[in-house]
Amino acid sequence: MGNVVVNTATKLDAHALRADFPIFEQEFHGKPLAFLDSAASSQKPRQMLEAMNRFYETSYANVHRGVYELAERATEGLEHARERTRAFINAPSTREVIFLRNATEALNLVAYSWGLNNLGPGDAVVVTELEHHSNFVPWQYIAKRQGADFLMLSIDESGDPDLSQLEEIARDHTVKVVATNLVSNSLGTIHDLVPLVEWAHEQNAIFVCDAAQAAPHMKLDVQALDCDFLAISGHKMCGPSGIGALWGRAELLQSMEPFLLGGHMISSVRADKTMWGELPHKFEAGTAPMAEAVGLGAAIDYLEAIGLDKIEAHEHELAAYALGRLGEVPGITLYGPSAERRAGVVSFNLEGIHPHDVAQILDLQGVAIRAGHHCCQPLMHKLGVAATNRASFYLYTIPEEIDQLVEGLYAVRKVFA
Amino acid sequence: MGNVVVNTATKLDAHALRADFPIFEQEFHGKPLAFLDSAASSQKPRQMLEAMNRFYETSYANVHRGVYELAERATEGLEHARERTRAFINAPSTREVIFLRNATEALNLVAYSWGLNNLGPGDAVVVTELEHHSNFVPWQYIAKRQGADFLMLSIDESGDPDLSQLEEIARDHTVKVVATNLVSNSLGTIHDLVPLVEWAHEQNAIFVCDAAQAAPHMKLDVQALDCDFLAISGHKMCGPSGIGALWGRAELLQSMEPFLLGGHMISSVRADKTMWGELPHKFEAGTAPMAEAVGLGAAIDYLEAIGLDKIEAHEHELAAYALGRLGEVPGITLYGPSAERRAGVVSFNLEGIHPHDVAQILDLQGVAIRAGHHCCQPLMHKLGVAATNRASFYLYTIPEEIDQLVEGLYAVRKVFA
Amino acid sequence: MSGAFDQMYREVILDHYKNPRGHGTIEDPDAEADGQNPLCGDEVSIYVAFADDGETIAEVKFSGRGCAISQAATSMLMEMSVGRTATEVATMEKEELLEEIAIPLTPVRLKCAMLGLTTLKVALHKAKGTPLPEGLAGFDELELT
Amino acid sequence: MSGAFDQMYREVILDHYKNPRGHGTIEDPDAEADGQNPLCGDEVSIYVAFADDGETIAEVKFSGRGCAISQAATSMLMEMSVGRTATEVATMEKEELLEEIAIPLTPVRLKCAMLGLTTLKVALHKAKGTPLPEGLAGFDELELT
Ligand SMILES: Cc1ncc(COP(=O)(O)O)c(C=O)c1O
Ligand SMILES: Cc1ncc(COP(=O)(O)O)c(C=O)c1O
Repeated sequence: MGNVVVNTATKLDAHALRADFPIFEQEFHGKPLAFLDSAASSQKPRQMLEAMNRFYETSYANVHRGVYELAERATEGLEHARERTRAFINAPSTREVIFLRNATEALNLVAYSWGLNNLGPGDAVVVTELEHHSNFVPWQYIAKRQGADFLMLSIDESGDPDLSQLEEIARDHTVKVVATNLVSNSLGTIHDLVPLVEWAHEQNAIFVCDAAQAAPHMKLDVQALDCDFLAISGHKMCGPSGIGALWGRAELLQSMEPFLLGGHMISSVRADKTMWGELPHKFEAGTAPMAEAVGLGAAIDYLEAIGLDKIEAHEHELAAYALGRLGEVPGITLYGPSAERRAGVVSFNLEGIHPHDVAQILDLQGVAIRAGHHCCQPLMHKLGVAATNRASFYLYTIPEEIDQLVEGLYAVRKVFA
Repeated sequence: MGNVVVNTATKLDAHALRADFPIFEQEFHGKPLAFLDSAASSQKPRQMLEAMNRFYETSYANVHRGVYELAERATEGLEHARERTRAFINAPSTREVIFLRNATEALNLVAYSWGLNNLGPGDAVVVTELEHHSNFVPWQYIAKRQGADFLMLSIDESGDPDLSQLEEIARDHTVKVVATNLVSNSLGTIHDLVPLVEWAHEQNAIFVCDAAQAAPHMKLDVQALDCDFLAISGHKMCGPSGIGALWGRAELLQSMEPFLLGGHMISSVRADKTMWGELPHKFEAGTAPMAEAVGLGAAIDYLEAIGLDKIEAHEHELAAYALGRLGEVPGITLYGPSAERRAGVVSFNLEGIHPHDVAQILDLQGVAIRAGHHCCQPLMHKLGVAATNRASFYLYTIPEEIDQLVEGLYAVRKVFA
Repeated sequence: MSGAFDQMYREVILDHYKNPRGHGTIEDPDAEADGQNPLCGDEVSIYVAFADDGETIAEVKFSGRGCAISQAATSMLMEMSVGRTATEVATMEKEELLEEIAIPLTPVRLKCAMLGLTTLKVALHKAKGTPLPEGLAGFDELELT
Repeated sequence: MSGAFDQMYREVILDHYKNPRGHGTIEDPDAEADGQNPLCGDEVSIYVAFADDGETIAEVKFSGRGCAISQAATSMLMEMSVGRTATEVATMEKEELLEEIAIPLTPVRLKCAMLGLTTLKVALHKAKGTPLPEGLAGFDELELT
């Protein structure tokens, strides 16, 4: 099973963990489900679902303003989840943790709230060719609206952002924002962000880290990363849909205009004067995704009980195994870095067969993979394809699923032979 | 029990319906729970929770892009919920139904996306003194940002917006937006919007209807209302937290810039050119609140199986009963209109006793009401108070809870005697 | 199970995919449009030349890439459109094409199958100046440069 | 149950509520601030006059409305602050006031109890030009006119 040596005593047991996930109790097309699309969204453990149900059944009310006990319990549930999220990313304070719908909304919050008030002509926003649309289009849009330049760092042969472009960029522009992902959802690359973060801070630019794909798979530490903002999505890390979080440095958040406005985010409202509330409430207008936050907290408990280091090791192991097995399939092109540098994501193409057709025929064999541009059209453009196939893994993924994928690919080839 | 005569054969049986709500299975401070804060957020029926669990356990995957069966099922779940929501508000097309976190986000979407591109100096946005902060502060903020005027229609003695101000407003301004609620969350008033909608359209202004408090309690019909946008929140109508919807006329939505940007809302992305997707996707960036949408759909099924006419009649009956019983309490001031003109919301104050203290002492007797400004500070200002007590009812509310409230108020008076 | 593959990837689909009819471009076409499938990034361009009556479709070609379903459907559409009037094709019911394709399609794959027809309709409506029907309008959405 | 009321609304709380100490205003105060409890809309204004040393709190008054908990806590705070230095009071631990109040408080009611102290601290920090500690900064947030 590949050549990654891990102490078996500390390895996670994916076969055992699968029992926590009700989704695996059914068959698809008469076969067990090989779910290889966790990078799009993860499946949910019972423990997380139960935490949400318990909240709804015993502790539900609108939060923060109620004096009665149910409201106090609900508030405690939400704020406990905030503390769990803070600890998960090692943020200095819960005041800096803002609950939103997903990473996309978190990135938009920064683009709008910071960008609309700090970007202008002559300024530049720098992203990479590897960005997910959610860390690309908001910057493109707000930069354009403000008359600032939107620059894309192209990637080199090895798929990494080509840093040799930085010098010229710094010469010609006032760089105000550098925004990149920590783990690529298309290639699986785990980036070394240190040089870019240092460069950004030399330029007095803010560094925005899209950690949507990193959070499920590795220990995050906003202080060690030294970023200014960081975005995550709950649904990719065993949490429910409808919840994500933005972390930002308190000084920055404090000095920013709010984004969404309305109930809860104010300290007082009059027709002629309105005052914003304290952090984090200033950025949380309207009724919060309360049960979803509780679910995210429970998901974090679940992941931490297993251990993020073990999850990461498990994924490296699966990536190595998958790269090996897929490499045997005739006509395959594999994209991305070596197994040690990647999270559990493997993108590939079969010569002459469109990914939609590959995925369709795999589905008929109980294998679920993603086929498409993975919200990375600039990267697809660079690779010279419209789409790729992508198999992605998580803590519950077992090597048998990868075997099922490889077998399935032979069947695909037969159809198109 | 009041003098509202209803055919018993068609009345809803709140005592029986309570069994659908797990929250009522516990006691608080040794008493059964009198939950009189449904206007802030409603409790959840088992049927809705089960629908979400079923979705997570059998049909979960990221939506829209997946070719495999789980993704197809998840997409069907989301889109079925959209169709249920469309039918609930009688919208012409599902293309016009956008899923968001809550009514607040829906109102912000219109303020930003329409307002940032259509408001300028000389233009005016008109709201009423009765608005919830969520239909007040976004307009105040965007109007200010664009140099437009923000005007507040004050209310008259009877608590209705004073329409005699309209003529002068029309003379002095180009009115671009009129934004009001359909049901007031503070006074419970069910407004007759016809004159304001007609006036707005005479001015060529858009009419934005905040139906967050109306949706739980009465049949909505966007075509009969003749509004241009309408916002609702799932959590107030037996649905989960984390989901709301905006309805807008297709022509308007089509001509608007998008709001949140990122994954899913595009049709193609390049560094130099990005094209938006089709409706409703153009306004739904990032991974959707899928399970929450499914929950909202199930909540709509639940409400419609009971019948919104019956729910409304039940609330009028409770409001009449509550106004009668509360009126007996010495030192009480009741705010708002007569029972026939109000949804199940009763705001009041006890002379010399702050609402926080009232609510606190009620809590110790198992009675949950809200004390505060109800996100309506401009209205509180007009009433000359910082806060009121508010008891609010829903389909599961029984007269015994109102009795428990009234008894509780006598105990409050005793403490402060 | 291989029965399921056979149903969806039946011989005629694979044949059209491997030997698409009407693949190519037309210089100075009378009608033309580009379409994208936002789900997978596939793109198709369609070119139409009218006969002298300015209404009958004399020639129609497509270029671009796509999955077997979209390529085969577009290829079949090319054959179905030649000799018919612009109005007829611009209002063609999708069922007519689906009958020709004659395979079971899930909603996502339906988008693949419809890419060519939608794009052809947009081309014809634009050429004739007729308004785009609901659901097609998205294809010439706002741009940002 | 009436035991629970008695615990929270004990005699001394009700006495301070009904007869608040230090209720009023100071003309030309040396330090001054307004505070809001965003949860219920309560507002309090606090006024301080220093002794000749410019440091000792000679007089402190409050105006505004609020619930029994916030009014009683502020009233007690007035008594506790007179004669102490601005620095001492600006860095007073909230526990000191809580011991004086001596009733069980839920997190929401804690906000009520702390409104006066927070506002007084803001007044003192502003007068002394010392930076507001974390969590107080929100009180002079951005305004929009
Ligand atoms: C009339 C009204 N409008 C808007 C809102 C805001 O709803 P939400 O907090 O769900 O966004 C509410 C609920 O508090 C309301 O009652
Ligand atoms: C790298 C990356 N960034 C951002 C996102 C957006 O996440 P969401 O759709 O949850 O907002 C994703 C997920 O698709 C992602 O993989």
